[in-house]
Amino acid sequence: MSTILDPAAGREVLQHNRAGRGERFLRGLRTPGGGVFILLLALLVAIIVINPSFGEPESLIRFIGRTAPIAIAAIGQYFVIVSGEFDLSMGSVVAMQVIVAGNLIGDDDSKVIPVLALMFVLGAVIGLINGLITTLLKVPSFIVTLGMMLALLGLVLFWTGGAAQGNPADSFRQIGRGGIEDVPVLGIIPYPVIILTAVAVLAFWLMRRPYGRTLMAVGDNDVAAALTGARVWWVRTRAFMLSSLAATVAGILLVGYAGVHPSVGRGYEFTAITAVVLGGVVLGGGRGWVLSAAAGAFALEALFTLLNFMGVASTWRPTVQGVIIIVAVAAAAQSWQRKRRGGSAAAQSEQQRITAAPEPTEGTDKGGN
Amino acid sequence: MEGIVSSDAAENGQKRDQPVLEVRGLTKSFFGNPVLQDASLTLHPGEVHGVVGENGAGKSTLMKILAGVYQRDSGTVLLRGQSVQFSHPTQAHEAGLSTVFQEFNLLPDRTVAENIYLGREPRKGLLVSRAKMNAATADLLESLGIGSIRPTALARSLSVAEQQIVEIAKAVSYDARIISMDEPTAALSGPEVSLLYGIVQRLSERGTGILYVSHRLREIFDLCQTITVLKDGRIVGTKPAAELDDASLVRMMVGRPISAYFPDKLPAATAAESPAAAAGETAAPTPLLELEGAGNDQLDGIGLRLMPGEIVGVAGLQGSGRTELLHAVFGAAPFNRGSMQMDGRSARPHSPRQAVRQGIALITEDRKAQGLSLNQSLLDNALGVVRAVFPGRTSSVRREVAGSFSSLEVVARDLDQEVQYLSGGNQQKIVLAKWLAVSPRVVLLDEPTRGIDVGAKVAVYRLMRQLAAEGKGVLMVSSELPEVIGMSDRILVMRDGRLAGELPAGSTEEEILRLATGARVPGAAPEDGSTTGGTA
Amino acid sequence: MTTTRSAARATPTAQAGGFFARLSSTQIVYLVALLVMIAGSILVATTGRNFFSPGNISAILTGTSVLGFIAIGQTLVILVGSLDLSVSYVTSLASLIGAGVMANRSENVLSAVALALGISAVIGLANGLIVAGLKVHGFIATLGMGLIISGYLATNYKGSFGQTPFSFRLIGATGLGPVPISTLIMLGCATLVILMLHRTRIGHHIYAVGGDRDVARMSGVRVPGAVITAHVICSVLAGMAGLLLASRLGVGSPTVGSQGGYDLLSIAAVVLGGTLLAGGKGSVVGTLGGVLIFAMLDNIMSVLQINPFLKDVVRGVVIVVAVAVYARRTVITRPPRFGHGGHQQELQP
Amino acid sequence: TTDQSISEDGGSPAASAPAQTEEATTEWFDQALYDEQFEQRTADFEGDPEQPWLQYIAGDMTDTADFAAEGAKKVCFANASISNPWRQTGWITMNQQLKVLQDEGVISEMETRDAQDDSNTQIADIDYFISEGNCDAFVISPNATAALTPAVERACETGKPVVVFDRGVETDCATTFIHPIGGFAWGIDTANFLSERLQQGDKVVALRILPGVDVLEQRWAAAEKIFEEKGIEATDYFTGADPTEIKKIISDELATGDVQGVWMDAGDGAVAAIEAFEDAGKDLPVMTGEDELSFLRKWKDTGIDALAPVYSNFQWRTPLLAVQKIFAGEEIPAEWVLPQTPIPAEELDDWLKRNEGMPDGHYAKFGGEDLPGYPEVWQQRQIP
Ligand SMILES: Nc1ncnc2c1ncn2[C@@H]1O[C@H](COP(=O)(O)OP(=O)(O)OP(=O)(O)O)[C@@H](O)[C@H]1O
Ligand SMILES: Nc1ncnc2c1ncn2[C@@H]1O[C@H](COP(=O)(O)OP(=O)(O)OP(=O)(O)O)[C@@H](O)[C@H]1O
Ligand SMILES: [Mg+2]
Ligand SMILES: [Mg+2]
Repeated sequence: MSTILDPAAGREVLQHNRAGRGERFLRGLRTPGGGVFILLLALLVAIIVINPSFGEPESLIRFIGRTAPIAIAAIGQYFVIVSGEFDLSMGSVVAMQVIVAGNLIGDDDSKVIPVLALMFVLGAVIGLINGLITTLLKVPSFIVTLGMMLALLGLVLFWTGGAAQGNPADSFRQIGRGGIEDVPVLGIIPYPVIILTAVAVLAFWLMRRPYGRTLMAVGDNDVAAALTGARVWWVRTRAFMLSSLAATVAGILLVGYAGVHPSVGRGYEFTAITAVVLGGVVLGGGRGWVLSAAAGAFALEALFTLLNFMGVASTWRPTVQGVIIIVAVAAAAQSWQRKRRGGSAAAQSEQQRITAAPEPTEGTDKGGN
Repeated sequence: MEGIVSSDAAENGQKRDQPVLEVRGLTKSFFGNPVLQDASLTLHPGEVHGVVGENGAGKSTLMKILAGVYQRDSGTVLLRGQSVQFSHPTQAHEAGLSTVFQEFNLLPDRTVAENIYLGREPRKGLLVSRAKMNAATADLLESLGIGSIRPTALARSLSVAEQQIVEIAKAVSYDARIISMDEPTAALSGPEVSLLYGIVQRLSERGTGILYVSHRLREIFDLCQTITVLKDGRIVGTKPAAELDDASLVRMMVGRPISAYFPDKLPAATAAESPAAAAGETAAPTPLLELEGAGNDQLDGIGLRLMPGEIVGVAGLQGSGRTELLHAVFGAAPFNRGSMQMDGRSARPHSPRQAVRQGIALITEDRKAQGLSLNQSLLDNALGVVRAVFPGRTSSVRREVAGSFSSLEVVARDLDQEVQYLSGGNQQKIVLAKWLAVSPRVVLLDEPTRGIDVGAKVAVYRLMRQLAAEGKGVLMVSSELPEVIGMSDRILVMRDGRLAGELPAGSTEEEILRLATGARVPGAAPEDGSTTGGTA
Repeated sequence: MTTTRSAARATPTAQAGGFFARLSSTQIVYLVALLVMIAGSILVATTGRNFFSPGNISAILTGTSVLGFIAIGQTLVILVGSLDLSVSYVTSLASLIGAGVMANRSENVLSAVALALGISAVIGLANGLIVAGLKVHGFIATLGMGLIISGYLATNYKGSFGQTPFSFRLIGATGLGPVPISTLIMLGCATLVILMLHRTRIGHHIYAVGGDRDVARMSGVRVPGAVITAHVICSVLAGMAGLLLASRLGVGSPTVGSQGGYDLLSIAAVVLGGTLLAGGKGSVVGTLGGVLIFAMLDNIMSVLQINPFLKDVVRGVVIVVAVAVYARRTVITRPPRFGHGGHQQELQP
Repeated sequence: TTDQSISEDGGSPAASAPAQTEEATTEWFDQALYDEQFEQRTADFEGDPEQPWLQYIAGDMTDTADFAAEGAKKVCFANASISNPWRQTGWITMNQQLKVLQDEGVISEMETRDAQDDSNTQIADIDYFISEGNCDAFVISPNATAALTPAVERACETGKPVVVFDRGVETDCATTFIHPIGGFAWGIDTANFLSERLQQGDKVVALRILPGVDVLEQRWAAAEKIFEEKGIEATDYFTGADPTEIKKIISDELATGDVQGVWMDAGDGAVAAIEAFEDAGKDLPVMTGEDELSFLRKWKDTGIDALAPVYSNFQWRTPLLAVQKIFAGEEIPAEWVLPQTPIPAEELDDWLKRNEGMPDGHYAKFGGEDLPGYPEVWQQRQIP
């Protein structure tokens, strides 16, 4: 049904029927996806209290830089989880890319670009395979990506005899290791920070695009999405590709950060899933914000740093991590549930008729994402 | 076994005048939002007590509180004079109250017997006795007149109607003194409904008190002795059925008179826009949609024509293939033989996406499972189709969403509310809005008013008329015969995967049923759908 | 979330042709196992060995027992709609407690077994309470629990610990002919679990809760009870696996569970055995088939001296391919009315 | 599985594991063993220094006359795993050694089972060899000390020669047990090196791999004791050999204060550790790594003050050579202690030159220069 409104008026009507920006922001903060930002803030404050030098801009920016790979991986994993699936092959993809870089680039600067291109192609292809087997052959993604995780790592180790040839050219490693130097205040802006920012902006943008919203709808109810004409198989497959590509970017940064070693990336899938879930994203799909997933990764890293500074024996680290994720997810589950039951006042407050009367309102529209 | 026979009919007989259930001042809010306020009702043994009201009036909430699914905030519930409060459905069952829930289903991968005895499997010693369970189930089904269902059949192998009947059998099997049924016929048609009538009557004769919730007023009048009307969580009144008629009941429910159930046809003001009309008056208009000899593994020999500006109703029994037909046209379960044309051009969509691109819309029969992303906002749901199929148009459609909601009279907090918090009627409006956003030319409606209240129904009818007036084609499947008769320009009747025949507007329910059940009707077209499906 | 009446009906109808379509998934699992066995006996014969020699059969069956215990428990947890990623740590912990308490004295065996299984049960209880009570997804709850235990293990146990007495070690080292005692115990547990699933109320409830939590709840099933029971039994079986390992190794070890990779492998075996990852449908018998397939595969690859890295590749590929075989052919919901074979209903993407 | 489990190079004399394992073995320090290994570092080794893999410290010898036999024999090798670069390098060397012995007609074939780091699998592997393998000799690289003891005993009971190498077991039934000096020696060499160069109160960060592996624990037990005596402040971390983890740990340490020394369990994460200093703009530390080429190269590039302790990778050749001697009836050491000499700065260039073209994960003292296939097989890391 077409309405008689001109575009400008339509926009205003839309505004009129939505809460103000501030209120929507506050509402967001009350969800688990918002809560993770508060958790992150609290952890950072705790770290700075214990070790004030961490609060210096340079330390902070370096912290962001070194967390970038796992945050990017979490963003990639987010796409898959929000569409209702799992990607367990992420760690193997990281390891594969690290070794590909180590073995193919070598000391030859001229190979950097072609090998980078190859790495992205490889990443995309792995995601494509994961996605197609999941969607077309209807194998649960948990199993598909578990198989991929075993097979990929096995192949890479077989191919390389378990060890990399050597470190790739410095120009390549700079991506993960270097930065823009001599910046006032910060001292340095590591490239990973820039890349993370770009990835985050891209992901944020993508989730507000039709593709992102359709992905969310698919995760929420794939039957309904299929019956609205969405190509569910392709929407999901692209999520797997995004995940593998994110793992590729993480791998590139890690080569720079840490050098080449087959154990780089080990356990990344579980860390990324943990981060995503810590960010309030619901396993099973259809709920959660992409930036919260990244924030979840930061919260996790901050937690580890805090434990290091507190001098907690590193063997206890997994225990603390385990407790934190259970508590965080339990809290999130209670919160979603309270809302489902009509809990938070916001969910049920005054119902009204959606009106078409344009009324001047301030602010521009802002998506939930 | 625990059959349906109440152990002590005599005792019940004596106490017929004493209420089995008394609800006093029941109040329930969902975190500050009152859903039931001071609701009271009384149920006597053997009484069939109708509970009616608009969507969201609180009927299901009432049933769920009685069943122990929700906890009340205040008020008392007296069961045979004793105050009770159930915290779990089991306690209600033990106290002799069982419920057929509105949103309730069987476990598809378990057998009929396992489903019926779930939670109280008969045991021999410590172990569950399948033999006992199956025998008891067979007896139960037999006594309800549905002995054709095997106790060991998997639930998923049953027809829709059979599944529904099994659910009712399950409620009956608790040997309850009170059974509440929340829209038990929503998925039933003709013969199954009469089967249910039989069951209800038998239970009532045995002294079981029955709370009966339905949006189908005819059933209410057929079955109930007393009717309680709920509106916005409050009891509007309780009256003997004899003192009420359709009009007065609707007035009580809605609080305002509904002038006409089925709005009149609108003048085809915009019909000139249809391609056929534009081509000139001389040529016969091209059908929007035309099928010939189309079929797949559920359908055969389907031939039909849908002209611009036409509303065609599709009637048939449960499982006759009406939904399959719409899904086939929509490419969700595509035809694999025969021809399908749109605007005279061959077009057989192989996926919903292709269908949407060709201008077809499908409003599915099951909103929650197939129509909505419940965790997403109104806005996101309304933009679902555009985003998935025509992403380029998103921003312009986005500006029109509010207007579209407003003309559909959607009620919600705001556009960012998640649709799971809306009542059924409003949810259906969201589904309609998301399809209207892409201006389809052929609109397939599957049970468009299932489970929604009178007010929302009228809105849907008006919308159908408006679509027709705009020159669109509407194909509507419905199990509510008055609706089919009241809205359709022509009526197609399906039976067993084929078109059984076609009837003109104004045909009677008897004529439709005769075609649907296979009894020969003089003058009706022969059974082979391919020769009869076309327009008159 | 509530299911509406027709939701369950919207499942797709997929049909593979004739014979294959009529097999239950358990039958397919064993068909696959048979194929692996035939392929295996041929391949093994090419190296001049006999696949069916007592030593080899004993090797294969030994390979089934530890994973078998864990996979049986995992089946229950998956059937009820959850997951257990903590099993490998429970296994390690039980081996340490068992061997530690036994301390090489046969008179301690009973108390050691009781304590190890008791603590495993408590962990399962905690898992169950977190999943059912706090509504935390089983994946996260048990991942977290696994991390918690692993931290405890790493902090408190440096290397192997304790010692099992000779009498207890016999369990892991002897057999009836080519059939190891441990396999018999595992099969005994499997029988008990099968009996529980099919002949007790709680078993029926486990299926019901996995099939549809709300339906089960509304029918009067105590959902938390079923979830907790499944988790407790799963952990206890993981504890049994730990004790078996303590018996075979003679000591307890903080890494023996994670070395085996039993968490993911057991899930793979369950799914390979035809159980739906989403729960509600599947069988222990199928799982045993899945475990057997893995064990035969490992055996064949070892006999052929396949490069260990390639072994993982083969495992990965087999998991996916085998599951694809029957994932594609979902249960037929409705027989076709017209024609044969027919099309695929693409309702569910 | 992708889990790295107990792995890394390891080996401990049978005697090292406390005989009674009823107590939690939280204390790894063993004065007697420490003293013994302290001595062995400077002991005289029998045999040709050009062939360190055949050298040994004089001691009890096993008479193998009973095993003397003609013709090519079948060897069955139960390997713990090849899940880290050290084991991979050794495995390649072992296979090239096998080729030589096959050509010489000493060994007909070697059947290998790889337990992929799982003790239970390795027990089953050994049992399989016993019942199905038709083995003339067993070579076993145990995955764990105590856990593999019963299985090794069963192998001994067959009456065939049994050669155990790398990690030990708690029985001396084996014909010989081959290993480099051991973890305490490593700890002594490295900690002494660092203490000599650092001052009291200086800080050393110890980057360890995993808890609970005896040889690794002994390295640290010795080092920790020495640091304590010398008043050097040492903090240890478990890193799982993940360079990312290593870099983070060092970065955090540098954020809290200066670090003067780095002590490592193994060399393959050393590069990340050095780079953390570079990135933070701090003075490079005094450091000990391992003879893995990635570390040697980084050492060379940065010119730091470092030492590369060695856990002699050439020990992978010795078991097959021992089998050769056994079937020849020659007596061999009951406990075959191989030399374990760290690479000091003076020798760095020499070792780098000898290993030119080898991948980063290669070990300088792999000892296979005289074997067929050198250098391609190691350069391309052809793993059978
Ligand atoms: N679990 C819940 N949490 C929050 N609100 C709820 C919940 N269940 C119902 N409601 C709200 O309570 C009101 C009454 O709902 P109820 O389901 O009882 O209506 P009904 O009369 O059965 O309607 P229908 O005819 O559509 O079935 C509605 O506004 C609904 O949105
Ligand atoms: N026995 C069954 N098992 C599973 N699904 C079924 C069964 N019967 C019908 N369905 C599904 O339910 C929907 C309705 O089926 P069908 O076309 O047979 O009935 P209909 O005449 O449209 O009746 P309804 O009034 O329920 O829409 C379709 O999606 C169909 O696939
Ligand atoms: Mg209702
Ligand atoms: Mg239908």
